[in-house]
Amino acid sequence: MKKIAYARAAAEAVQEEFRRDNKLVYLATDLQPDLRQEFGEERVRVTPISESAFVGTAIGLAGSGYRAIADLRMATFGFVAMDQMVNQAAKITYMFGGQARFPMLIRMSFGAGMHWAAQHSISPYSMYMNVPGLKIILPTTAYDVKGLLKSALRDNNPVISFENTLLGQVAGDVPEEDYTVPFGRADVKRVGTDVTVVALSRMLHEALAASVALEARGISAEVVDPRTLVPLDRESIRRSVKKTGRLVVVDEACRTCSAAAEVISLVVEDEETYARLKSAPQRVCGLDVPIPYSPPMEQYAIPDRGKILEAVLSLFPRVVK
Amino acid sequence: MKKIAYARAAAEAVQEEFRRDNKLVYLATDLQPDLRQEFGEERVRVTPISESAFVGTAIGLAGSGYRAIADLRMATFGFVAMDQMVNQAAKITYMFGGQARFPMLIRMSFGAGMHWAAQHSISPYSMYMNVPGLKIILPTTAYDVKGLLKSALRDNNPVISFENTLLGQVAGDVPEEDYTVPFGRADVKRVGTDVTVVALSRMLHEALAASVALEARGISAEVVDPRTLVPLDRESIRRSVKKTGRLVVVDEACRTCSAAAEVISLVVEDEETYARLKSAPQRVCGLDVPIPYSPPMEQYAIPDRGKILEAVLSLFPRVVK
Amino acid sequence: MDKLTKRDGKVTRNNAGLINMYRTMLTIRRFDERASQEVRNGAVPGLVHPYIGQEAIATGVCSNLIEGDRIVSNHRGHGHLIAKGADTRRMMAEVFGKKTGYCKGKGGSMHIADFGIGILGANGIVGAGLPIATGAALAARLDGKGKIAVVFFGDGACQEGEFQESMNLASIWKLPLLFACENNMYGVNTSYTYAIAGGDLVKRASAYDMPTASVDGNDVIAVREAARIAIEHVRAGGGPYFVEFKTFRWSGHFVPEAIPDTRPKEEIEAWKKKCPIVRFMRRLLEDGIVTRPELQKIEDQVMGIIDEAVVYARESPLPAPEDALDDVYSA
Amino acid sequence: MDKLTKRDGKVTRNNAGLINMYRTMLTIRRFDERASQEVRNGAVPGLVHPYIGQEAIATGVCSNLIEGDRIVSNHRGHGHLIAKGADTRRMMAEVFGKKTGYCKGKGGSMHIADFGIGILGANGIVGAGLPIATGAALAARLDGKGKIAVVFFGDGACQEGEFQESMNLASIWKLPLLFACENNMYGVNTSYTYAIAGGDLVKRASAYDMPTASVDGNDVIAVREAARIAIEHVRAGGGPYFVEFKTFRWSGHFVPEAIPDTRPKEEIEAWKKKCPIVRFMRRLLEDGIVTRPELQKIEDQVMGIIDEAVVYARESPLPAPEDALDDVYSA
Ligand SMILES: Cc1ncc(C[n+]2csc(CCOP(=O)(O)OP(=O)(O)O)c2C)c(N)n1
Ligand SMILES: Cc1ncc(C[n+]2csc(CCOP(=O)(O)OP(=O)(O)O)c2C)c(N)n1
Ligand SMILES: [Mg+2]
Ligand SMILES: [Mg+2]
Repeated sequence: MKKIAYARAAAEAVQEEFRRDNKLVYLATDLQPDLRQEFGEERVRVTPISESAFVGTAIGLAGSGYRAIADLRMATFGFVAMDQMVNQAAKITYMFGGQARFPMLIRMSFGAGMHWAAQHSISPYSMYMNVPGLKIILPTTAYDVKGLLKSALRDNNPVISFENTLLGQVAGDVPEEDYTVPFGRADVKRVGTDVTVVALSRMLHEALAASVALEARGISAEVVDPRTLVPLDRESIRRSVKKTGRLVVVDEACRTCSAAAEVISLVVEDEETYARLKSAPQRVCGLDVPIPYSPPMEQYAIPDRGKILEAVLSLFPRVVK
Repeated sequence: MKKIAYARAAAEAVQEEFRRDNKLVYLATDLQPDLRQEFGEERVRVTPISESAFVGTAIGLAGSGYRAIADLRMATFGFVAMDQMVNQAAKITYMFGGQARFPMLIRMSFGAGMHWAAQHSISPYSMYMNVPGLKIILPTTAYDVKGLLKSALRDNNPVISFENTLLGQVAGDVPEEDYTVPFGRADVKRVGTDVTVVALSRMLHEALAASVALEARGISAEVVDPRTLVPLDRESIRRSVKKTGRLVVVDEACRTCSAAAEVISLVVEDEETYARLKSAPQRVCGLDVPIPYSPPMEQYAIPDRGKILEAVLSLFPRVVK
Repeated sequence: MDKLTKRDGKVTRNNAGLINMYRTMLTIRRFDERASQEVRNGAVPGLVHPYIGQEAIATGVCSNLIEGDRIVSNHRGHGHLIAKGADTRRMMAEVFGKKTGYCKGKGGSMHIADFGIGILGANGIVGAGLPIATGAALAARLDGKGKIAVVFFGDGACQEGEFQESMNLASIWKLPLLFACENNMYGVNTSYTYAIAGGDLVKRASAYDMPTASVDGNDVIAVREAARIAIEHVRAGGGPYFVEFKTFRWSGHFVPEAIPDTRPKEEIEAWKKKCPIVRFMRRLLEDGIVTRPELQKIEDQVMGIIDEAVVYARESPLPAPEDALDDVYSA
Repeated sequence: MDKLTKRDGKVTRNNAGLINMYRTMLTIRRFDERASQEVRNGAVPGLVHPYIGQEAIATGVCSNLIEGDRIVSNHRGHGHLIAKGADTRRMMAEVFGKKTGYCKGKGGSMHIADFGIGILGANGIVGAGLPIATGAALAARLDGKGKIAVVFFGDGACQEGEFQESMNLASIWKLPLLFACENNMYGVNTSYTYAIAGGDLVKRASAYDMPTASVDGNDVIAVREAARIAIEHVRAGGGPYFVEFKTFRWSGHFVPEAIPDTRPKEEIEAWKKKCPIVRFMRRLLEDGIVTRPELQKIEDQVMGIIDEAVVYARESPLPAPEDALDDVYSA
């Protein structure tokens, strides 16, 4: 084990997979100096500011025996390449009757809290979740980001990795040896008995902080990190809710049609889980506003440990707040 | 009253508003012959196949005292203009602190059932619902499409109208005189007592058909048409569910993170409504697959009256199927 | 003009090549005539964008391709696929929405592909194939085996941002990519002279710092020759090349003709007189490369192939409803 | 070169114009120096893309604009805004995230706008302002009052599809739009000679059938003159015009400098020697249009304005958290 930052762990995953797989190509508007030095400019390519072209290039590479990483940097820049992701990458395997594989990875950083205002702070993963054919990972820790990126780089499908900007410098334990984190397996990051808190990306850390405060009030929270949004580990989430009888979903993204809405739905539509619910499930989400620039407003617009605490406490009317 | 087709009612709305408002401009890759003849080629413009450019043009017009209709024809073509919708139109009012208004209408036809395969059959409204700053209408009848488009063309914000292709020829009663349908008011298209069926767009008609079959089995379905997705009439939906105690949401779009997920969530997270629920709410949605071309598969992939019937009956275990 | 080839009474290798081109063009023509007819008959669930009138382009371009080269097609793709060697039976079956089709009935006319022979697929989104072809060209370059990619696209696609981005990217990376622009004068009903500023596609392509050419797309020999020169350049590592092929679509934008065709009747008629197949046939006859009876034999052969394709399509089973669940992801 | 203007001892109208341009350039410089410093001080929550080194462009271009003309800016927008007449106090307050800012603290540096004086806003998405400006130009044309639109964008934006689409659209509709391309040689750290095939932006623009020019963007007189000629053409209904202004950004891509600046040090130094402000100042002195004491007075004035802007920004209240809920929609 070693303790390294999330961003470093991600870089290691890419580097190690580049060593394993000589069909791997990196495409980004930014120079990746370390990678380029080791693997050369044929495989590590600086693109013009033409996201549509280079995401499409990744698709063409994938359909021709290569595997490309299209690094969009920020999720917001993905919108100029949306057709290539939604109409092409997501559908191409299916439309062609499965005759070819499209192994590729699209990386996007995302999230609010950097005071970058509306255009640079969006958390759009639920939009992509509505598009079958894409796999979507949402790594929350150094361990997970390395292991999930490795799985992504060994998967035979288009995968989008949403990496929260504010997690980049968060350090965590990472094994020395090669490992992967499988898709579709939620991770119970904290075991508890009274309430299930499903927390996405950076909100996991906020939820863990809130659970400490909850513990002090005698409430034992189970904190579940889905880790991958597509496939989504429905069973683990339902299992936890069946145990605790209560559900709070925390998602930084805008509330309407969020991944949080999906989690709530998959829980309540399951008769067995529904039957065990003791109270109305709750969402703690970003407000339905574009992210404002100025910190007081920005903070107000996104969830944090305080809001999580409040939402959980609202499920326990007899506990002193 | 007169009986006219949905598409005709939509055309009338545009034509009448063009007469009312000389700041109105139409932009589309297709010629709109009738409109052009009446209003001339300065106001009714054929664009190149450059969706990003002409949606952006609509924004610029809006910010300069005009009101443009950007007719994308099919929702799928919107993905090449996604940045202009998500990063610009949706956020521009907010980012600039509300100092300018952006009245504009984006029209998109959508939906499966025409055997046009994956790229031409998507129903992507939930993706846009996750983006605050856009208003979204989903008209289901000739009456509604005319009235809602008129409201859209008098609203001071970017509005997207999702018009189901298969509804185009469906006729309905439309008043002779000018009228509008307000945003944010769901319409109870059928009053019932045993189950609330919230049905979106074309699925409304399937739900109404299913409700007849349900009636025959002694089940009284209330069929609610939200009509606008943003703003969404939460109160009316909750009111209906509080009355019936049961909820089925029907949405042709892919299930995950769908508008249906939002409807379920807004119902169950409301304590009062939750308390009145008699059974687990259900979604009847498009499968999480790209829409296949061949009719047997296509039909399998999207909801219909039979699937609605089945889902509702599953809530009444004692009723004979 | 020179004779097409020297001959001494029997079919030379070169003659065989010419006759093959003729057969290919005719196959494309008959395929799309028949597919259109089957649409009108109600045997085809969806729609078809016929390639009729443009056959010389796919045929002439693909006659220069070798194994391992890849093509990317667009919504009007049947001609490209046939010219690159796709199986007309599996094509027709796909158009019919059958399980035996290239895409198991999942794609239909607009999404046929055959990765096994380097066909990376038709595409329903105007312009979207261009970036994908750029990727295929990058793959060819990384492979380093002298293979190339060709992308077919229309004048309409030149109006999309993806066209420009791909031209630029292919150019700065000197990718082995032939931009084969089929300028059939219209995107649906919109003339390229209206929609393309300046109306000069070659000039626009030149601005991306690559060699260009513009040829009569209804003359298969001119097409083949222009493509040969371009492909030699591309294959030799000279970077991308843009060729405009001027041509015309005979049918409405798609069949069934739900969109009224507002192009001037006289223009359509004038172009029909420039039929690439009749023209090539006359040439072959004049130069004594084929005889009328030989032509009849080819016609019969082709009709046989198309009939067989239709029978195959018709008799093939439909997919099962639940097949919809497969192929969303690859294993 | 000719003298800038004839003068007879007192400040002529023309002289006043020149001095105003100088004052504008200096205001932009000091504003962005100060804003950068305040970022480093921690007084600014977000980031700032300084316009330092490019002041001559916005200044020279906007000196030709009249009331009712509209501009669209990009992420490096402070210079454009100041040159078009924006209030530096409300700008600085916005950069500080204050309620008194142009956007009530909702936008920050990258999203300042002043619709009241025809500033349709900065924009954080590369290339995205171009279609919006196309709409503003269409509005001007529909208004029929001889007003125009100007869009400022970088060499990087020329790599996006939206650039090409907007050039094409503006050209076929002959819209009154000036494409003001600020070629500062790099998009972040990527040279335009690498990222733009052929490296010739003027050639590319010409392919959209509009007149073009390329001038030294560090010479405010040359900028003003090129823009004057272009704007005359545009205003007269001649359709769009493209002008490339060659220039250089002195700072890193943005402040705080989180992205390492990998541009060659010598290149940066060489361009600093071509400072547009020093150059213009020398010219004004040589031609006897200003004296050193007058220059000092301008410097003092400008510093006063900037100080005032900072004080205003600093002392202004922050928005209330719940203000986040307003302005999502217009009434
Ligand atoms: C992004 C996008 N916009 C619009 C369409 C609708 N559409 C399909 S084909 C077509 C015309 C294309 O013209 P061109 O590229 O010249 O090809 P042609 O049909 O003439 O062969 C249009 C507008 C589409 N498929 N994709
Ligand atoms: C669509 C998009 N892609 C990438 C970025 C990130 N980005 C911001 S500015 C910039 C460079 C732009 O270069 P240029 O247009 O030349 O302007 P300059 O910064 O040189 O003034 C990039 C890549 C973005 N904002 N939007
Ligand atoms: Mg065409
Ligand atoms: Mg630049």
